[in-house]
Amino acid sequence: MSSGALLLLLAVFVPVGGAFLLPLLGRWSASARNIMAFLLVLVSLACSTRLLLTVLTGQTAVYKFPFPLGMSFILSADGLAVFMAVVSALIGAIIVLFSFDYISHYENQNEYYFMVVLFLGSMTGLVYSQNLIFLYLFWELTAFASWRLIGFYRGRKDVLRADKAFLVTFFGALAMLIGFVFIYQQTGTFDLAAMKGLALPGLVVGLILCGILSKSATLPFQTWLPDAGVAPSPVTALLHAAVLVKIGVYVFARLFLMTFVLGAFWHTAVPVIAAASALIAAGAALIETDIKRVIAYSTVSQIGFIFLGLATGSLVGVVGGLLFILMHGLAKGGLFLSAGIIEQNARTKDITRMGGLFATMPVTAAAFAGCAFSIMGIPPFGGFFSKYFVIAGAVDSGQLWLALTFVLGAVLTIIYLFRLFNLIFLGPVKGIAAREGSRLMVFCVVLLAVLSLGAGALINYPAMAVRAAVAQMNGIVK
Amino acid sequence: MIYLFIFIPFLALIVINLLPQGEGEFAGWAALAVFSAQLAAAALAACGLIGLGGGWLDQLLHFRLLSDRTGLLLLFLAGLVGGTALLSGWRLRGASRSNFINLLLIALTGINGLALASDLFSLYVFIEVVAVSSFVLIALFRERSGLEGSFKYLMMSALASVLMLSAVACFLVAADGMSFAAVRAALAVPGNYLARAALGLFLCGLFIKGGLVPFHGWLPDAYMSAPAPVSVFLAGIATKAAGLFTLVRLVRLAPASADLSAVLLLVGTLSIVVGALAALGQRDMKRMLAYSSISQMGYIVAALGTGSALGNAAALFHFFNHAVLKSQLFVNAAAVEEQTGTRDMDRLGGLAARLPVTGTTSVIAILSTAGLPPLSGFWSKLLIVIALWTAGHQFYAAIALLASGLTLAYFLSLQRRVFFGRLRPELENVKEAGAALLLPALGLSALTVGVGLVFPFILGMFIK
Amino acid sequence: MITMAILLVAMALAALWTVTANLYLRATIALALTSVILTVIMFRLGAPTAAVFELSVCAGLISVIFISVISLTHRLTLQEFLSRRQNRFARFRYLPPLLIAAALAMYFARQPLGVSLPWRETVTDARSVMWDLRRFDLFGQVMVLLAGVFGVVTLFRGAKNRDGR
Amino acid sequence: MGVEPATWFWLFLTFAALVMISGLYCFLVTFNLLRMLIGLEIIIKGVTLLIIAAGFLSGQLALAQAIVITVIVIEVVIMVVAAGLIINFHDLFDSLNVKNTRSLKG
Repeated sequence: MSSGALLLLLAVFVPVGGAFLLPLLGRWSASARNIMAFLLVLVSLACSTRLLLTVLTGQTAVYKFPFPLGMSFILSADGLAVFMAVVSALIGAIIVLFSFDYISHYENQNEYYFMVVLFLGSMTGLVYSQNLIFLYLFWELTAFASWRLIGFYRGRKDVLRADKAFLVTFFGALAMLIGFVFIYQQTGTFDLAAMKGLALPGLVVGLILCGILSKSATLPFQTWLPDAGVAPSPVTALLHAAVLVKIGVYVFARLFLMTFVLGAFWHTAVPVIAAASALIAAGAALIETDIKRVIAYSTVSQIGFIFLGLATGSLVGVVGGLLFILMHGLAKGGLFLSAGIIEQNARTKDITRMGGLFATMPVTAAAFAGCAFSIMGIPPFGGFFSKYFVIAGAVDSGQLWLALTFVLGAVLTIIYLFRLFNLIFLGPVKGIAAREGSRLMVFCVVLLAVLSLGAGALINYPAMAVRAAVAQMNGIVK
Repeated sequence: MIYLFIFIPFLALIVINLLPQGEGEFAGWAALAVFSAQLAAAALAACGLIGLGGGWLDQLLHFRLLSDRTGLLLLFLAGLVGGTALLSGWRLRGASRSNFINLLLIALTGINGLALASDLFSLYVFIEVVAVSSFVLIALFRERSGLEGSFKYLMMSALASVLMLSAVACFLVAADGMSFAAVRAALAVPGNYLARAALGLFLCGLFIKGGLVPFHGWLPDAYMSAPAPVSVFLAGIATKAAGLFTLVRLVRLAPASADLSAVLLLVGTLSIVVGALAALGQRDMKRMLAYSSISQMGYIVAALGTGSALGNAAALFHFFNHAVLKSQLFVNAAAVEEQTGTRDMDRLGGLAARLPVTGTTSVIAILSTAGLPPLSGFWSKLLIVIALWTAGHQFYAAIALLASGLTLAYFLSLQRRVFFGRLRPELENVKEAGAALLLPALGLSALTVGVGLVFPFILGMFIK
Repeated sequence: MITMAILLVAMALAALWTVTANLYLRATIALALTSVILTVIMFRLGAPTAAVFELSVCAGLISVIFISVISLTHRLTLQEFLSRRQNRFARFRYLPPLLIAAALAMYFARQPLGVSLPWRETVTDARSVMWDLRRFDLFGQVMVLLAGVFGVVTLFRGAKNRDGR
Repeated sequence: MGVEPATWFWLFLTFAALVMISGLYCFLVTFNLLRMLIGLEIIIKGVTLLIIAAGFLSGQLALAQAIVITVIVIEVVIMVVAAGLIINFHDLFDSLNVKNTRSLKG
C-alpha cells in the first residue's frame, strides 16, 4: 500500500472507528475523552493536510478494495476532495475545542462527542469516496449523527425537529439513490471514475439534485435548517453552517463538475433555484428575531451563492464557489460559536431583548464583527475574494442578470448582518448584561475570525489549492 | 445428519416431558441447548463443515428430505429466533412455562420440517404444525385479547389451508404426484391451465398465511395480543416460515412468467406501502411493529417477483435481516413492557436514559430496517432495488425505495415517543430489563452491525 | 353417474341445512349427516380407508366435540331462540340464489382442462402409500397431534387456575 | 362409468364449490364463534370431496386417501384447539358473539 493510500485510510477510519471508543472512554474520564476526540479530528486533519501537499504537486492518491457488482470501495484524494477535507477537519477541530467548555455542563456528553467525531469522520469519508454507494453510505451516516446531535437537549421540540431534519434529508437521499441506481443500470458500476463524461437524462439529474438540495438546505428543502437551531451552538456551527450543508455543495461539484455532463436545461435551472434560495432566505434573515435562525437563514442564502458560483461553469466562478466554501465555513462557524457564547450567557436567543453587549463582551463582539465582515464581503477578509470571484464568474459566463441578483443578495447580506450586530452589541442594555465566555471558547471564536482575515490577506494559498482542484474538472470554460 | 434437525427437537420434547418437571429450570436449559445446537449445526452446515447426507437413516426412513442453502438459512434463523423467544420467555413460571417450552419445541420441529420438505403436501402439513402451535401459544395466558387474536388467526389460517388443499387437489389431477419435481414438471407444460390455477390458489393461501396485503387483517391482532415472548417467535420466524419461506420454495418451482411476476410485485408493493402507512398511525408499540412487519415482508415478495437470481438472493437476504431485526424489536418491546407495564407509546418517553441497552439496540434495529447504511438492512434493500430496477420494474423500485422513507418516519416516531426525548416523571424508577432480554437484544444487534460491515466482503459469495 | 349425482346433491343440501339450521344441535347433526354422505361418496369412488376415517373421526369425533362445546357454553331462552330464527332467515336469504348462480356459472364456465385425464391406474393400497411414501407426513401428523395435546393441556386447565403469567 | 372424465371433474368441482360457498357464506355473515367454526367445517368437507374426486379421476386414489387421512387428523386437532378457545372465550365473556366482545381494533 502506498503512503497516500494509508493516509487516506487513516484520515477516514481513525475518526470513524475512534468515535466508538469515546463513550467507553467517557465512562472512565471526561477530560481524557475530550482530548481523545480532539486528537482524532487532528489526526484526520493532519492526514488530509499531508495529502494536500501531495495533490499540490499534481499527483493523486487512491486506495481501492475491489467488491463485486461495481461496489468497490474506492477512496481517492484529488484536489477537490482534499481541499474539502482540510476545510471540514480544520473547522471541525476548532469546534470540538470549543465544545470542551460549552457542553461541559449538560447530560449525554458521551453521545455528543461520539456523534461529533463520527460525523467528522463520515464527512471525510464522503469527501474521499469515489464510489456512489459508499458516498451514499457516509452521507447517511452524517444524517444519522446530525439527528442525534440536533436532539441533544431531548426536549419534545428538539426531538421533533431532529426527526424533521433526518426525514427531509433521508427522503432527499432516497431520491438521490434512485438516481444512482438509474446510473448503475446504464453503466453497470457505481465507480465514479468509470463514469467520467457521461451525459445524464434530466430526470436523473433532478433526482440527484433533490438529495443535494435537501442536504444543503436550499429551496425548496430549506425549512429544516433554521429549525435545527434548537441544537447546541457548536452543533449548529458544525452541522448547519460549516460542514453538513457543504456536503450538498461538494457532491454537486463532485458529480456535476467533475464527473457528469450537465444538460443545458440544468445550466439555467440550477442558478435560478440558487438565486431564488439566496434572495428568499436573505429576506427571511432580515425579519427573524432569533439569533440562530437569522444566522441559519444567512447560511441558506450564502449556500445559494456557492451554487451560483459552481453552476456558472466558468473557471473564475467555480474557483470563487470553492473558495466560498472555505471562507463561509470559517466565518459562519465563528458567527455560530459567538452566538453560542451570547446565548449561553444572555440566556435568550431573542435579539430584540439583547443590546449593548459590546461593553461586557468586547472580545466576542470583535470576533463576531470580523466574521460578519467576512460574510458581508468586506476586504481584506476572505469573504470578499470569494464573492468577487463568483460575481466575476457570473459576468464572465455572460449571465449578467445573475451577477445583478448576486449583488442584490450581497447588499441584503450586509443589511441583515448589520442589523444583527446592531441589535446585539450596540445600543442600551435591555436584558441580562452577559459576561464574556470562558477563555477557551473566546479563543476559538477569535481564532476563526483571525483565520477569516488571514485567508483573505494570504489569498494566494487557498487559491492555489482551489486551482489544483479546478484543474481536474471537466466542462469548465477556461 | 440432516435427520438430526428433525429428531433432536422431537427427542428433547419427549425427554423433557418424561423427566420430573420441578420448577421447569431443566426444561428451559434443555430447550436452550436444542436451539443453540441447531444454530451451530446450521451455521456449520452452511460452511460445508457438516455433511448433509441422510446416510443409513435414508434407507430406513424414506423421508426424502431436501437439503439446500435456502433450507439451511431457515434452520439457522429458527434456531436463532427460537432461542431468542425462549430467553425472552425465561421469566414465565409454572404451567405457562412448561407449555411455552413444549410448544416452542413443537413449532421448531414444524419449521425444520418446512425447511427440509421436498413435497408440496408435506410442506402443508408442517405449515399446520407451526400454525397449530402458534394458535395455542398466542392464547397461552388465556386472557381476553390473546383468545381473540388466536381465534382470528385460526380462522384465517384455516381458510388459507382450504385454499392450499384445493391447490393440492388440482395438482393431483394436473401433476404426477406432489413432489417438487413433479409439480415443477407440470408447471413447465405450457397448456397446463389447471396447474397454473393450482399455483394461484396456493399463492393466495400463502399470502393469507404470511399476512400480506390485502389478507393482512389478522396479523396485527395476533402479534399484538400474543404474550411478549410468543410475539417474538411469531414475528421473527413462525409466520415468516409458514408464509414467506414457502412462497420462496413455490415461486422457484414455477417457470418465470409475466403473470406471476405481476402478482408478486403488486402484492409486495401494496404490502410495503399499506403496511408502512398503517404503521404511521399506531400508538401501541407492538401493533406498529406488526404493521412494519407487513411492510418489510412486502419487500421480500416484491424481490421474488423479479424472478432473477439476484432478486431471489436479495429476497432471502432480506428474509434473514427481517427475522433478525423484527425479533430484536419485539424483544425490545418486551423489555419496555416488562419494565414499564405498558406498550402505549403515548405514555412512554425518554426511556433511553433508563434502559440504555434496550434504547441503543432498538436504534440500531430501526435504522437497519429503514435501510440506513452500513447496517445489514441497507444492503438487502439495495440489492432488492437493484434487482427490481435491472429487471425493468423501475416504478416498483422507486416505490420500494421511497417507502423506506416512510419506514424511517414511523420508526422515528416510535423512537421519539418511547426512547428519545425527556424522561417522563412517572417513569423515573424504571430499571433496565434483565439479562434474559438484554443478551438476545445485544446479540442480534451485533449480528445486524456485523453482517452489515462484513457484507461487501461476502457479496460475491452471496450472489452465486 | 345418476347415483353419484344424487349423492352430491344430497351432500350440498345437507351442507345448506348445516349452515342455515337455527339450533346449534341441529347444525351439528346436519354436519354429521354431510360427513356421512361424504363417506358414502368416498366408498363409491373406491376410497374405503379414507371413508372409514371420515366416518369415525368427522362424523363421530367432531360431532362429540361440537356437542360438548354446545353443552358447555350454550344457553338460550325461547325469546332469543325466536328472534334468532327471524334473524337467520334474513341473513341467509341470499344463499340459495347465490348457490344456484354459482352452479350455473360453473356449468357454463366448463373448459377443457389442459390435462388429459388418463385414468392412470396406479392404484395401490392406501395404507402402503401412507406408510412407504408419505412417512414424512406421518411424522408431521404426530407433531400436529402433539401440538393438539399441548393445546388441550393449555386451554382446558380449568378456569380456576387461570394464571396471569 | 361411461362418462367423459372431464365432465366428471367439473361435476365434482361444481358440487365441492357449492359446499364451500355455503360454508364461506356462513363464515362471513355470522358473528358467532361456534357458527364460524361450523362454516369452516363445511368448507373443509368440500375440500375433502375435491381431493378424493381428484384422486379418483387421476388414478392416484391411494395418494389421495393418504392425503385425506392426514387432512382429517389436522382438522380434528384444529377443531379441538378452536373448541378450547371458544370455551375459554365463553368463560370470560359469557357470550360467543364477537360483536359484543371485540377488544382488538380491526
